[in-house]
Amino acid sequence: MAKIIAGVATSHIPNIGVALDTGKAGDPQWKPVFEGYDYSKKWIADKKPDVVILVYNDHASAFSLELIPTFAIGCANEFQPAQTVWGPRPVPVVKGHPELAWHIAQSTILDEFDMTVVNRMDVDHGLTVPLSLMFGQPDDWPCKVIPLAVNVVQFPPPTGNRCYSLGKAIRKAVETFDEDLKVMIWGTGGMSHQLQGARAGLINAEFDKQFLDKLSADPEALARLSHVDYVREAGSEGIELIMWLIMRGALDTEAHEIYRFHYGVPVSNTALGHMILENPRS
Amino acid sequence: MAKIIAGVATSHIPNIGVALDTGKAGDPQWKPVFEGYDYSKKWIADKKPDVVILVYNDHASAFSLELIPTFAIGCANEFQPAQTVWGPRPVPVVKGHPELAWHIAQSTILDEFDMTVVNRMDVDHGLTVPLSLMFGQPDDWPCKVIPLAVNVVQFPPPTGNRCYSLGKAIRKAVETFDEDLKVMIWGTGGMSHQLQGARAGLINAEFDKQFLDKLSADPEALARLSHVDYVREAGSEGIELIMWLIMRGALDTEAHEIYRFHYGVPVSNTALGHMILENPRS
Amino acid sequence: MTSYTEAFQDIPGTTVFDIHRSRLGYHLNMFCMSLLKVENRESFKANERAYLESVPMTEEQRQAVMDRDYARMISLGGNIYFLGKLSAADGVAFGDMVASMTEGLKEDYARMMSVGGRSIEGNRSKSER
Amino acid sequence: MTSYTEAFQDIPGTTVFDIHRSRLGYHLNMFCMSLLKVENRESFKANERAYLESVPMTEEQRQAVMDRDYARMISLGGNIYFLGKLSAADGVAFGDMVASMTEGLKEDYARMMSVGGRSIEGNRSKSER
Ligand SMILES: [Fe+3]
Ligand SMILES: [Fe+3]
Repeated sequence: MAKIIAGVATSHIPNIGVALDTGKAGDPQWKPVFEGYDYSKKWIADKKPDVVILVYNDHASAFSLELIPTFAIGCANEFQPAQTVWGPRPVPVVKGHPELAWHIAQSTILDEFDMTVVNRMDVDHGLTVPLSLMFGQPDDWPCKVIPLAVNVVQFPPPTGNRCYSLGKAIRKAVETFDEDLKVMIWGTGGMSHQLQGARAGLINAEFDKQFLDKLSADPEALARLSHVDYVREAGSEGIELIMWLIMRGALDTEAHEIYRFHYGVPVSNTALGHMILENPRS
Repeated sequence: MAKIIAGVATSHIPNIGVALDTGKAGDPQWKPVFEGYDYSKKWIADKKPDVVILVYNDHASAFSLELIPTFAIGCANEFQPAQTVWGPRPVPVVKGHPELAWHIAQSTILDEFDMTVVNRMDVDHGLTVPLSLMFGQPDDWPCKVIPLAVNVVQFPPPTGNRCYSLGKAIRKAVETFDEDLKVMIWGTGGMSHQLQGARAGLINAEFDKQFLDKLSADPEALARLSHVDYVREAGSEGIELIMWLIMRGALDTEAHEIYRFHYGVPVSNTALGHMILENPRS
Repeated sequence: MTSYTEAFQDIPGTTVFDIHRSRLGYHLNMFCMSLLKVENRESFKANERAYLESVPMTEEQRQAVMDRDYARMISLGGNIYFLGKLSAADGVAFGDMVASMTEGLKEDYARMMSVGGRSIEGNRSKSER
Repeated sequence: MTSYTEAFQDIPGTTVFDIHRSRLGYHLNMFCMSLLKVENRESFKANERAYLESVPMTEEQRQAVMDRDYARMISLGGNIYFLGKLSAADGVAFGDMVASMTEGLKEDYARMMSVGGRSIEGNRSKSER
């Protein structure tokens, strides 16, 4: 049977991708950022997941205002890096796992989640920057990826509680998939940032630290945080943090925090946070 | 405040549209079909709804297999009749009610329904045939329409119970909309039919009658019917009947059945059923 | 434990468009969808084989399309609402395409429908038969 | 009772892209989205006014685009991820576009970010201020 062995939380700041793609990862400004993932790279090379369920949001790349799915699961064989005005990121094509993705779609719909199934979707920095942070610059990504796109651009996004519940439903789906697979789930986006208005540049390190603490030790409390609280404390784009709750919901309540990186200096406009959680006995 | 005054259930058989559009509504084959809606036309001319929330499914018109939303709510100003190989139906453009539609989207998402918001969507016979049956052939449709497209083409569709619950959430949304509006909700599709395989042509009049009875008097029992039961008893395309439960969930449990039309002869390949339910004190 | 998709397999003469069939028939169905555009219909009609070869479907699926064998297309992952665009492109009425998938003659099908359709009795379950 | 969208209005210097703003800014944002295509960027750059007039946005929105007044575009329903396509089309870094919406100078913004960003203290609530 398939099994969720671990969860990863990480910011998906676009400029991290730019720094890597333009050979600036060793620059003094960027070095400490990438070094924060040195442990994680070794850890994941050791864990060798077969599939990563990658929870992220699209930033007006694959979806515009014409159609806004709350939860969209990518069931295709592959996903191309999305076009931007600057061009697509020079990273490998993302290979999907259609059998597991469709199985998750079916299982969660029967569990009364109203998923949108997507068979054609380009993936932007929200999905590819986490892959770069965890895997560096390989010729091919070393595992299959199931994109799970969450609306956090158009308010209202799903509630934190709904995200947490979806995580639980995804876990159930994975555990009923009839093939031995090591599955990870990643929650991406955040941490505190605000990209518009007179309050742009907001960073709330104290909130972020508490968020990391609760993500690890008291996710149920986190699931009750309201949208207004996110926006007030973590900035208008800090709402992305709800996606970490999908990851957390898919893990054991008692999952172990085995690594944390909370970078003190905002990366471009955004606070960077990263955590690895392992299920016991995995 | 806005209020749901009544619900309408009706089949949305495409050939009914063809018969009307090609001037055959008076032919002996079609006359009894349209006569079954004579009462309903008078009733609705009297009730004058401001808005109809029209629950239907797309039949590979606006959505293909590229993207399959479980629930998609149309928030646009207008919706064009969808292109078909034979051309679009010669019916008026469908005018939306963006304020109420967006309000329903927001309210249901906050109530943990994972809606897809659609701002550009063409509407096929699933939506326009019910309008024709209830309103005939006016130059403009006499009310605003909020399309609610439900996936019943790709299995699994939402459960019957989920549809019934969504109806309740829609009712709550309507009742918190800050404008005096008379709102109706229509559930369309069905009744028994199967359009493929050696069993094509299946009609189950007894099941359909019981479905109508329960829709009226015991919707909670109906909401427990499984997908296999629908397919077994009502045919592979009879699954469309789950959409009637969204309508029913949005009404009072004690809503009055004030009209029923269950046509004994299948219309093209499909059993035709129609019911009007009024909320008490509406 | 019977899985969700397996449970439907007890129903005779019925193919449910489930997650497995959707993957199987993806390109066949998307080919049919492409026929909604008049320019695609024209280029398909001008050279069916060439058009079909430009779509990454299986050779079996291509042959079933060439043969207009709708029962076979269903068995190869076709979905009825998508296949309806192919029959419409041929000018064939939807009901006649449906009738072509049943065992009897088209005339028998029409007669059956005019007297109330196919009975559910004996058609509920393979095991019950 | 405070409605869902009203609750955000207590937060200073912040515009939440809610259901009302999405309707207001629909065409402005879809115009920005169109700039993802190189041919659209070229025709926009060749004649900004003509391009903008082909989109059914308000005259105020057109003027804000012409002026590259991002704060104004936000107030007229723009969403930051859509507006980012316009600034990118000008070759402007995303962060500089963001900085242009704040009250201080671009250099002040960079300095603020390099020392930990804008503080939350005093920035939580209009009523608390
Ligand atoms: Fe993001
Ligand atoms: Fe239908």
